[in-house]
Amino acid sequence: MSHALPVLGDVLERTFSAEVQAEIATLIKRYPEAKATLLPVLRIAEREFGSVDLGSMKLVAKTLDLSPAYVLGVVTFYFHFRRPTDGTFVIEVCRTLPCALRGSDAFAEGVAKKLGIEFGGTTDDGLFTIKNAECLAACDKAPVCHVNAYSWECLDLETFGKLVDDIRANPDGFDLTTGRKTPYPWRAAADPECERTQPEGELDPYYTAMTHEPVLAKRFFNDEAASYEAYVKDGGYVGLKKALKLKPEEVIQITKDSGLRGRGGAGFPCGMKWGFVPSVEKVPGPRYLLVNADESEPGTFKDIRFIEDDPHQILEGAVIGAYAIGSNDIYIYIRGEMRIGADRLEVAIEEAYKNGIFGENALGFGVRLDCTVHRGAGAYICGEETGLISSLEGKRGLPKLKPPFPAVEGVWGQPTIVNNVETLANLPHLFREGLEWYTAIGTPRVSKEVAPPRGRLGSQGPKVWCVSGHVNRPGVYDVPFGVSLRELIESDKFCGGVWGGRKLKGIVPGGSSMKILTNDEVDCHLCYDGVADAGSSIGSAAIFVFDETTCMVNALYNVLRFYDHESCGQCTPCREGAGWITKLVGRILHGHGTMDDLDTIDKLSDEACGKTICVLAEAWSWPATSYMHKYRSEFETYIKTGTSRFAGRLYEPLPSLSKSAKA
Amino acid sequence: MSETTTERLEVPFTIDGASYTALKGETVLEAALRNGYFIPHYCWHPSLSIAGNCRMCLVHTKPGPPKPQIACNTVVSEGMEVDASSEKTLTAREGILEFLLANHPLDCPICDQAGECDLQQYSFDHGRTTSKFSEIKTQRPRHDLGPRIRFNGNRCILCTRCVRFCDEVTGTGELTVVNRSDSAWIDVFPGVPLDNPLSGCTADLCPVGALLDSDWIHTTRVWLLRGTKSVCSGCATGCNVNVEAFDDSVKRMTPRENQPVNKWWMCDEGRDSHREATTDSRLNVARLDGQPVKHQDALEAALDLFSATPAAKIAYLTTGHATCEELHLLETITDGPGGVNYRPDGGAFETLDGFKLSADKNPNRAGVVAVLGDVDAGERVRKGIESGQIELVVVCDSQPGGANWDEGLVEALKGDVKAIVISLEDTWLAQTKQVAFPGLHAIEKDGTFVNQNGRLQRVRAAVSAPGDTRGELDVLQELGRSAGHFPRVLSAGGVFRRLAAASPDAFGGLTYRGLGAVGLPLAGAADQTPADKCQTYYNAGPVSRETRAQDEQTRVAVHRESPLGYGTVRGNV
Amino acid sequence: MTEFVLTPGMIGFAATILKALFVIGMALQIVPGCIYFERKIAAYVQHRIGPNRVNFTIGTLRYLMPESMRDVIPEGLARVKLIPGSLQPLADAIKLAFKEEVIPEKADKLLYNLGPMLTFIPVGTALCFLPFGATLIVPDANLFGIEIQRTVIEMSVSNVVPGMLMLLAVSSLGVYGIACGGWGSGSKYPLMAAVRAAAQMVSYEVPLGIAFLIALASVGSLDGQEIVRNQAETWHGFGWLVFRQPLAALIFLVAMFAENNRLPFDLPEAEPELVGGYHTEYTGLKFAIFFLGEYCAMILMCGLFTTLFLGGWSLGPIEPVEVFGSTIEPLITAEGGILNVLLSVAVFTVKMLSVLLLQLWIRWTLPRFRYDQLMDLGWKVLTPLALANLAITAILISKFPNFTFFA
Amino acid sequence: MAGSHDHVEEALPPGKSFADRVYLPAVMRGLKLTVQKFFGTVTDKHATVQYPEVGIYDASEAERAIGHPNPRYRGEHILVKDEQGREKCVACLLCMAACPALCIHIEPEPTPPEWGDRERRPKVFEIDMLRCIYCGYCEEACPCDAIRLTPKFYTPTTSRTERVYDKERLLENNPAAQIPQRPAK
Repeated sequence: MSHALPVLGDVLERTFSAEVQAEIATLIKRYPEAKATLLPVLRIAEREFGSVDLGSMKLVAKTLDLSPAYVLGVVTFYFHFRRPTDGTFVIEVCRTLPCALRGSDAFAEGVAKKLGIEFGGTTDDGLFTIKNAECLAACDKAPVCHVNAYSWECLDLETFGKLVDDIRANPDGFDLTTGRKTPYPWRAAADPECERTQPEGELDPYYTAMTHEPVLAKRFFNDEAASYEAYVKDGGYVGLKKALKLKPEEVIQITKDSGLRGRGGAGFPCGMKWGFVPSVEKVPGPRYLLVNADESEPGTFKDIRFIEDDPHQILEGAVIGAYAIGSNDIYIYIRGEMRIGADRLEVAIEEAYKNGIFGENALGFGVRLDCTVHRGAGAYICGEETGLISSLEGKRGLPKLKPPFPAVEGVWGQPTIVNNVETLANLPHLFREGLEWYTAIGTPRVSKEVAPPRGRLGSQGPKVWCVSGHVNRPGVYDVPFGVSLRELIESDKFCGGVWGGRKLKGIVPGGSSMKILTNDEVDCHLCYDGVADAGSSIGSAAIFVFDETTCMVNALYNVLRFYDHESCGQCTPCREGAGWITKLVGRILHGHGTMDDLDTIDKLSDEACGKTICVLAEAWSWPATSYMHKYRSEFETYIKTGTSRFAGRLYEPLPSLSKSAKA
Repeated sequence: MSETTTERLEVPFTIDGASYTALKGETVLEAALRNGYFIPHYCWHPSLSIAGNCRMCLVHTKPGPPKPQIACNTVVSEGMEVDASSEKTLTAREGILEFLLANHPLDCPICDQAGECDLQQYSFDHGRTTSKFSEIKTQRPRHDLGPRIRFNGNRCILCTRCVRFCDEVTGTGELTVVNRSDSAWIDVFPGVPLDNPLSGCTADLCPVGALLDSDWIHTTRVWLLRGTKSVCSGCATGCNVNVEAFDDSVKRMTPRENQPVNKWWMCDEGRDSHREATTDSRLNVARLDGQPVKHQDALEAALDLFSATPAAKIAYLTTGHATCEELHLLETITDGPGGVNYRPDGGAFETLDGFKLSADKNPNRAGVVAVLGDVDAGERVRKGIESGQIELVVVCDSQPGGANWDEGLVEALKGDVKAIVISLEDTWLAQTKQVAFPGLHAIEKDGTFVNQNGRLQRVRAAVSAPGDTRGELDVLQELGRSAGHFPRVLSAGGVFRRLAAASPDAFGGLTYRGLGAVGLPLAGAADQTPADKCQTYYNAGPVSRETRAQDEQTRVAVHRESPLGYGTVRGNV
Repeated sequence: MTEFVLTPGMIGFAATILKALFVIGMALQIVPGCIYFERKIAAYVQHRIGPNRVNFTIGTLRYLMPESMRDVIPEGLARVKLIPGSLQPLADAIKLAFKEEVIPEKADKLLYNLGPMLTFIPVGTALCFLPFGATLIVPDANLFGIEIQRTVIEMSVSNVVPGMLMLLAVSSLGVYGIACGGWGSGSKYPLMAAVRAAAQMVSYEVPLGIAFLIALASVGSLDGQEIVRNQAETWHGFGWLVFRQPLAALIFLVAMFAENNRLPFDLPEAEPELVGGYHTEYTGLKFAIFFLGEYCAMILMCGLFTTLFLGGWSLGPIEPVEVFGSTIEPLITAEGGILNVLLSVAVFTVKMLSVLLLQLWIRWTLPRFRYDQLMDLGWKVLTPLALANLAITAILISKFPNFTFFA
Repeated sequence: MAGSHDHVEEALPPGKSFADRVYLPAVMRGLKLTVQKFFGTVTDKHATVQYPEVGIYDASEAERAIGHPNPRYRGEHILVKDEQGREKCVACLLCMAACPALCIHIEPEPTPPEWGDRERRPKVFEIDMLRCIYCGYCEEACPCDAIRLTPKFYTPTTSRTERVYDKERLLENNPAAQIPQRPAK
């Protein structure tokens, strides 16, 4: 943990060239206020001056008429900007739990050894800098690293060594994009061969409407599918056209009736959220639709597939959403790490502008509709609805107080809807195929009468799952709601079971912030209510699997370290509690734990939960308490003996990964 | 803020079963504080935006979610039941305090905030006796943020009051939070220090000892300070201040709330204004023909001089630093013309919330106009001296640094004309003229000032004057008494009563005692806010500072007055 | 040449002045000694050393010698102290005399100043009625041409016939001084002490007076000399009332302690409760006078006890003549002779000092009573006992007027 | 109430025999005891030490087990030093606040920058030993264990100013440094 200001260089006198100033001026026009362009302008400064140092901050502050201290505060909040000390090639190695489960720790050690530097350091020749990265959204292809934001996946030390050597041999002309691999194309969809028979005599509501046809992920892993033409050919923008024939209220009503729930994590019904936007009479002024493409929950890598492989699907959904809430501006907030994704989105938006979907006379309606991609800069908390809004406004990505809720007073004080990428990707299918088709997929709601929060809203529509960790075939699976979690993991049709024939120890069903399910609990059905009944939550549908050799103390420390690093530092309980609990578990990990510490974990979590602005406190206290309670004996043994069965390692590596993988 | 709500409907609600009323749109915290129910809080301040990050003001509300809500951001609804002291609320509060103290160093002994630290106070009131925290505390930097403010990162609880103050009140934005999670702290951009005219207020706002006024730290402890409610004499704004002294020397000046005058703020210049009273150039002793003499000797000489001269041949000269009472006395005891010298203008500043730091550096310019009416800069006095009509000039110069008289007047005064000088500084007049008495600085005298908006406010003596100084009021009344103007020497209040009777247009209906802590507007003044609207339910400094000030027990304990009235046991403790 | 005649009146007048000086002188001499011994006894009882700093040493004698002879006294010997701490009372007196007089702001000046005087004056007055020696008879003589007429001089400053009654009357005025001082100090502790003292002294005045009465009744005279003679002449010299009326003697002794505010009855000065008692607010000479009055009252009471119950100045069964033998001229040794008188004064002093010693001794032995216990003892024990004793004595006297037990 | 009868009964000596109730035998026993002590002191030895002629740290006195102060005796103060020999005191003024006799006077000042480990120290630290009542509250109030009361008995002085100890003297006020002085033979 660094407790000094990052090295930010000297306050050099800098200026932007005229072209850059013009570029910035165009950029500013895309936002209601200039401050919002802070992150993009910093990106420009990074590009122009090679890094974000104090001099460029001062210049940016002057350009955007902000105080330099403000810019400093924003820059130090985000971790993705290049620092003045960084080398030409910044290698970010993902160390987060799903990657760690597939060997990133050993890989990272090897990287450091290969380059001969510590993490955070730069090689003497100024070529390489290695940094820890938080989840790079390629958990299935772990170990993974980004080289100057270009993703290199399924790495082993050999490949990496070659990469380094290649770069060293040709530092100027090396093509970084070659690292991208798509080794497991079949994982995008459920096996079409798979047949499921309705269990006779049982009225299991979860299985009433199973389908095996991939819907959302149908066009994934196909480089040709991303273009506008390909999308239209595959039936794209038909749903939009159908939706535009309806009134906005009808669009909202259909969405409500569809039972489409937010795919970002909370599972809030999308239509209901839209319905909260007040009428123009009540709150005049623009409305904003924000697309939350800040996929950073460890274990989640579905959104990046939409963004990179099928961006028009998102755009179509976003336009439908914008139409429903009466928005003229769509902002797609994408993670800073997803450089390729952002580029592809830009291309797709460009195509959409050309084809009249966006522009001054969008869709022939005579109204303006603009879409802007806004790159973040490395802060998990910006995936939170209001944190995203803050970040988009050009501030530190601090979640905002609720009330007022964003639907009433969101970005720039105007009604704002923030929708996840996958949520929006559902909309074209909903409006193209119709409500009946849509509601037939997944598990229907049990009763309309029962009110939220336990209101059995049902889990309808297609769904994409991300499975990573100790399974034979990790990847993205388009499987409707209702499949059994155990089946998804163990069936040969899906993930092919725990790797190496080992036993299952536990599954985190919805991203690292969710409670873990033990081997006894994984028979639940994968739908909002089913997982909730099992004692966890679907979250962002990031499922990762622990085999029997996993050390839960290690795993918990990895999770907590992430949340400690990513806490925005705003609310006392989360800021102090995350650090505290991380230090505490770290102490156990180093063999200095006491039995009282386990109670302290409980108390800390209890005291932090429900007392913060956003739910990041829950995000670290849920795993902490669930890991600790469900594997308490393991924690106790660790405290007593000072180490785990595997000498403090996270898990026992397979003798050979390639052998067991059914590639 | 609820102040902007045009509808002032009252909403009934309850806190812990007791019924209160809130104004429409008011938050639970505001309503509770206004009703005198204290809910602990750090980051909320009425003049700043709601940050809601300290989580100290957690309460449970019904209707409301099952988890606790922050009172500072929960608007009171009709019939709302607020639970601010049940077991579960107190447990939540304890938990927050434990988190706050987790990385907070327990260095109260060397922390200058100790004694008026809200974290200390709340820990005492609501905290646990032990902490479960046994890890190594996070270390954060300690450095000067600006010429006046020292930052101690380890003590910071990141309430961001200071950051918001610089953004929302001064609008200068020097401060920011850098980094995130528990390694975040407050900092400035390198090379852009916190140096705005109100930077001292950030130290006042800081509920803990993270931001401290480097001007006075490590000199004494706050519980030894004895505050006097006075008015700053730095400029025509007339900020309400607490002059806090220990061992008969002023250690610091802190703002008091007075909405129409200074809201909760005061400027750095004003904070330093008490140093004018301890300069080496002060006149500490009476002078007779330039030689130091006892006060009584000088007074006898002055009386001889005064009674030997007909009143019509006595002129007076004064400054914009004289109190209304002194001005009135000067006018009463002399029949000749008068002249006033004003300090030149200095820097002005206006905050975004309307606090105006005046360019006019004379605390009582408006008072001069109200008491003396039309008076020039000494032109008539000069003419009188030159024509020989004036034989004696009473010079009452309480301007720090000495009054800067017009050149012509100086030439005239250098002549044979006699003068009785009462001067704060050891000026050439005091050194060369017949009789000179030491004068008082505003922190040493009682009286009234009229600020730029016509608000009459009381100055109170916070420390005793150096040496044998009796002050303007005493000397002028002695002179006046010899001429039969007064039967006896009065206190400042007594003189004010005569002033009010003499100038009913401006001062009619006002009483000295009635001015209270926040003063009253003169007739026809720009600022007509009644006294009860001057103060909100919220004080200027840390909550615990106000608690300390109101704690008579502390006062007695510190000053140890003998119960039989034998006097203070030991003056300097 | 007219012969100068010293009439009995003149001699008596001169003798009275001399006696007064003697009594006061003795009292003032005994007080410092008493203080010294009190401290010394206290120290010794408590295994301490007590005052041992202010004293003469043998080396001091050098200053009386011629310079050449000073070396006679060796250095080691010169350091040897003569009665260690013996000059402490003098040092105390000097200190008290030079101490600043502080009169509290809220004091009643008149009463405050009156207090010490009212304590000392009655005691001084009462001392005048104390018979401290055998009667001196100045025979007719003609010395150096001055004719001396025979004069009988009683060894008490004033020899009024009801002297004992006078003594009793005057000595009880002492409480006024304490009350004045306590009230006049304007402080709560002295006031409480004064109230306590007044109540205590009034209470113990009763058994004291009754015991007194028993003694008087047993002797049948109010004249001090007569009381002493009666004791000396009865039971072959052993007719001291302490033997004849032991209960009355005990009651008197106990009441005496209470009258003098001595331990175990020193409630008016109880330091833990009342700071310093009624003289808390006094300093310097006023305090010294209080102190002096208190000690003089002790001496008075001890003298009174000696007179009433211990046979006064009489030597008991031994006749002074036996002591001196018949070789000495009858003028000197016979009854009324000067040696006889001096011996009797010495005897009286020794007896009185013994009682004084007892007082000091008791002080360092017994703890203080509680106030209710004090009152219980006075009213419920001593007074009834004394009354009973008086009644029995009265009955016996009236039934057997010539019974030798009493006469 | 203290005057209640039961209470009085309870407070009386337990003995109920006539001799007990007359109280005189007990008085006699008491007198006997004091007389014994009196003569015991005259003939044997005193429990006191001829201070300052005889030091209370005198080994021979200690051997005799009398005259040696109890280690819990509250005597003169000492300002404790840290490992580097600097005063531990941080001038928090808490002892000053706790002192019932108002005998402590401290003026804080910032530490030299090279100290690093703390921000303030006392510029002036004075204890007026004549005012001090040796209650030990300062020791209790001190958060840094910087002030302690040693068993050191105070040294007599001939002037009042000598009894006002300044910082240097308090820092060096080591009880072991109180050298015993034997009376000259």
